[in-house]
Formats: sequence, C-alpha cells, structure tokens
Amino acid sequence: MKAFEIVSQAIDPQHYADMVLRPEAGAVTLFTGHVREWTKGVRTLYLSYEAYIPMAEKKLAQIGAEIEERWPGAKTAIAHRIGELAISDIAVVIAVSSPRRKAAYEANEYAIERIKEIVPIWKKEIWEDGEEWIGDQKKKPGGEGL
Amino acid sequence: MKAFEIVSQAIDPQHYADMVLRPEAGAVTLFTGHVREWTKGVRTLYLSYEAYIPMAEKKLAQIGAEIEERWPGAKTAIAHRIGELAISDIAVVIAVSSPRRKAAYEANEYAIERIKEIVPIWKKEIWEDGEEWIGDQKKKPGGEGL
Amino acid sequence: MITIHYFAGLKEVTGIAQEQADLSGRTVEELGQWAAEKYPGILAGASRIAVNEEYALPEDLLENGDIAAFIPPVSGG
Amino acid sequence: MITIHYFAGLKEVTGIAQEQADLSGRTVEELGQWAAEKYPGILAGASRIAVNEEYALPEDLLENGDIAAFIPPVSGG
Repeated sequence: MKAFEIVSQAIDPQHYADMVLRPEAGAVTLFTGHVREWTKGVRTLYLSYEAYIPMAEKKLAQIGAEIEERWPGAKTAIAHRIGELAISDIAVVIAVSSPRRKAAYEANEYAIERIKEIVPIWKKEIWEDGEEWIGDQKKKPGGEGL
Repeated sequence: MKAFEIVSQAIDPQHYADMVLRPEAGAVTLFTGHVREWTKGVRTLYLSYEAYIPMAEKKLAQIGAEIEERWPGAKTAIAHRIGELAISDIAVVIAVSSPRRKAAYEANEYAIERIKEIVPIWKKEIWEDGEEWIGDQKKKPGGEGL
Repeated sequence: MITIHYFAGLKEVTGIAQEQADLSGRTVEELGQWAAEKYPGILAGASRIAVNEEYALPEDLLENGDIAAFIPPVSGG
Repeated sequence: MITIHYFAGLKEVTGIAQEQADLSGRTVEELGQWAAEKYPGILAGASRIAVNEEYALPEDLLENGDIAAFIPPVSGG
C-alpha cells in the first residue's frame, strides 16, 4: 500500500491513519468523503469515478509535499477510489498526522480542496432517470475550456 | 458502546466513525489525540488520565448537542480513554459526520476545544524524573482557583 | 448529608477520593469555605465546584443527597 | 509520434480512450487545434492538457514519445 494511491477496491481508512502515526504525532485527522444519497433534491443511485491513474497519484503526492512545506512536521496519506461506488461508500480518505492538532485539521482540509483543484479524477452521477459527468464537460459548446 | 463515553480500554476509532455514518452524510471527520513522546523538550514516559466519569459523559453529550444546534445535520460521537496510556495510544476520538465537509471539519475542531474547556478529565504526565497533573492544580497557593 | 468528590491533584491534597458532610441547606460557596478550612490550599487548585454533575454557582443551595465535586482545571484531550 | 489520452466525458466525445498522432515538434496549443478539428466540441469540455503527467502550457513543445492527455474539469473527492 502506498501513501498516495488510486484504488479500485473498498478503502479501509484505518490503514492510512496507521501510515501517518509516529511517536511525535499528537494529533491525527482522518477525513472520509462518502457517496451521498441526496444532492440538491436529486437522488443518486450510485457514482462512477474514473482517474488518470499515474498522474493522479503524482498529484496526490504533490499535495502531500505541499503540506509538509506549509505545515512542517505534518505527514499525509491519501487514497481515492475509482469504479462504481454505492451510497455511503468511501470515495476518498485523507490522513494527516502532526505534533499539534491545529495543523492536522488545517492540512487535512487543504488536501481535500487541492484534490478538487488539481487531481485528474472525474465523477459521474447516476440517477434513476439519467447520468452525468460532474464538471460541465459537454455543456457549453464554444464556451469555456482551453 | 455509547456515542459519548469514557472508556478504560484501547479505543478503536473506526467504531465511532461507523456510529455517525448515514446515507445523507457526505463527509466524516475523525480526530484522534495521541500520547506524544516529546512535549517542549521533555520526554514523556506515559500518561495517566482520570475522569469524573458520569459528569464527563454528560458533558461529552452536551458537546454533541451543541454541535447539532450550531451545524444542523452534523452528528457526533466522542470517546475519551482513562487510565495509563503509552506513547501513540489514543486518548480521545471525535467522529463527526455531516452532509458537507466544511461543517464536519469545523464541528470536529469545536469538539476538541470544548473538551479542553468543560469536560472533567485530568491528565498526569509521567517523565523519567517525576510526574505532574496538568493544569496547575497545586502550583499557586492562594492564587487562582475558586 | 451531601457527598463530596475530590479528583486528580485535589485528591492528593485531601488524601481521600470522597466523603460525606452535613452541609444541606448551605451554599456552594460555604462548601468551598468548609473544604478550605479542612484542607488548606484546596481552593488554589480547584477551578470549579460541580453539584449533581453540573457546574454550580457560588450561591446555589445544597440539598440533602446532593453530590458535589471539586473540579481541578480540566486537561483532557 | 505522441500518445493522446481522453478521459471521462471527453472519451464520449471522441469515442476512444487513446490514440497516437504524429505531432512531434508541434506545440500543445497546436495539439488542441488538431483535436478540435477532428472532434468538434472537445475544447469546450477540456479545461487543461497534460503532457507526461504534468499540466502543460500552450507554448510547450511536444517531443517524440510524449504522452498527452485532455483533462476535463476534475471532480474528485
């Protein structure tokens, strides 16, 4: 198991918490993002995630390096699952350990925000009456984009 | 197992994360506070925690209620261990689930801050050359206090 | 009669974890004075007094059967 | 020759996950134009192009053996 990885099986968050624990760590924050049944009044049946795996793992590791630079002493492990996920399944886990708790909270939240900015992973929502890739990939012909 | 409890055995954080998970929860934050080996240059051998158990459990539950009021939809579980703890042992676990991640982070951090303010639990640090209850309990004769 | 608990460092001041005393009808402040006479220094280490598992005010009245506790500065987490 | 990957919604636009093209010596911007001619609408859905697993600038030059990828707006987490 790697500290920054894309996986296609169920995530056991405790493994990533264990990976960052050290004698000098007084605090560990563990964030898990779960598939939610209802979003803005629409019922999700399941989600499907796709990733550009080697680049996604590089970008996750980059986030870990950014955290070590911003919060010295903080150590990070991140995994994101791809494939089909059911309601309540864990899509992403972020574990951060730090001597002090403030950094562990801040760095963890930083990680999820960066994931949503730079890591090539895509989510498709499947509802009872349709499905859609999240992120307006085909919605604005001639509009935004490159 | 209760959602707000004082325990005297090793804490399994996953149990508390599982306790707060629901189909409407998109985010779970899990904080674990661990015994740190070094604090301000002094090496800790182990810690000993004592609690006023029934009152501590009531105060933990009060924190959970405060969180539900401040962050509607957030659900909390908290456990604190007492007795002798070795380096890296978990002293406290806080699990918060919420539809959205921002509330899960904020409410979790709120919980640990409130624990340090109102929950009757006391920590004694044991070093190579001595021990002390944390919190200046006998240090200022005639000084602070009631 | 009320029951009085002492915790953590305060237990080392009093030498006992709990005791009973005939303080029904007295205030929480008077309980503090009573304890301070019996255990010099105790008020320096106690930041609050709880009655029946809730933090109490100095003017709160103690009733028969109440459980009081001297609460040192908390340091959990 | 370079290799080009298409992901998520873009793969549905192109109908393929990857292909090869003789674009060595051309810029990333020219790769975008080449793809836009072949797959009308692709640039509307692609927010960035990556080369060798790093986000690239429009003026970056493609070399033989490079692996490019059209990256739709990411939505992980």
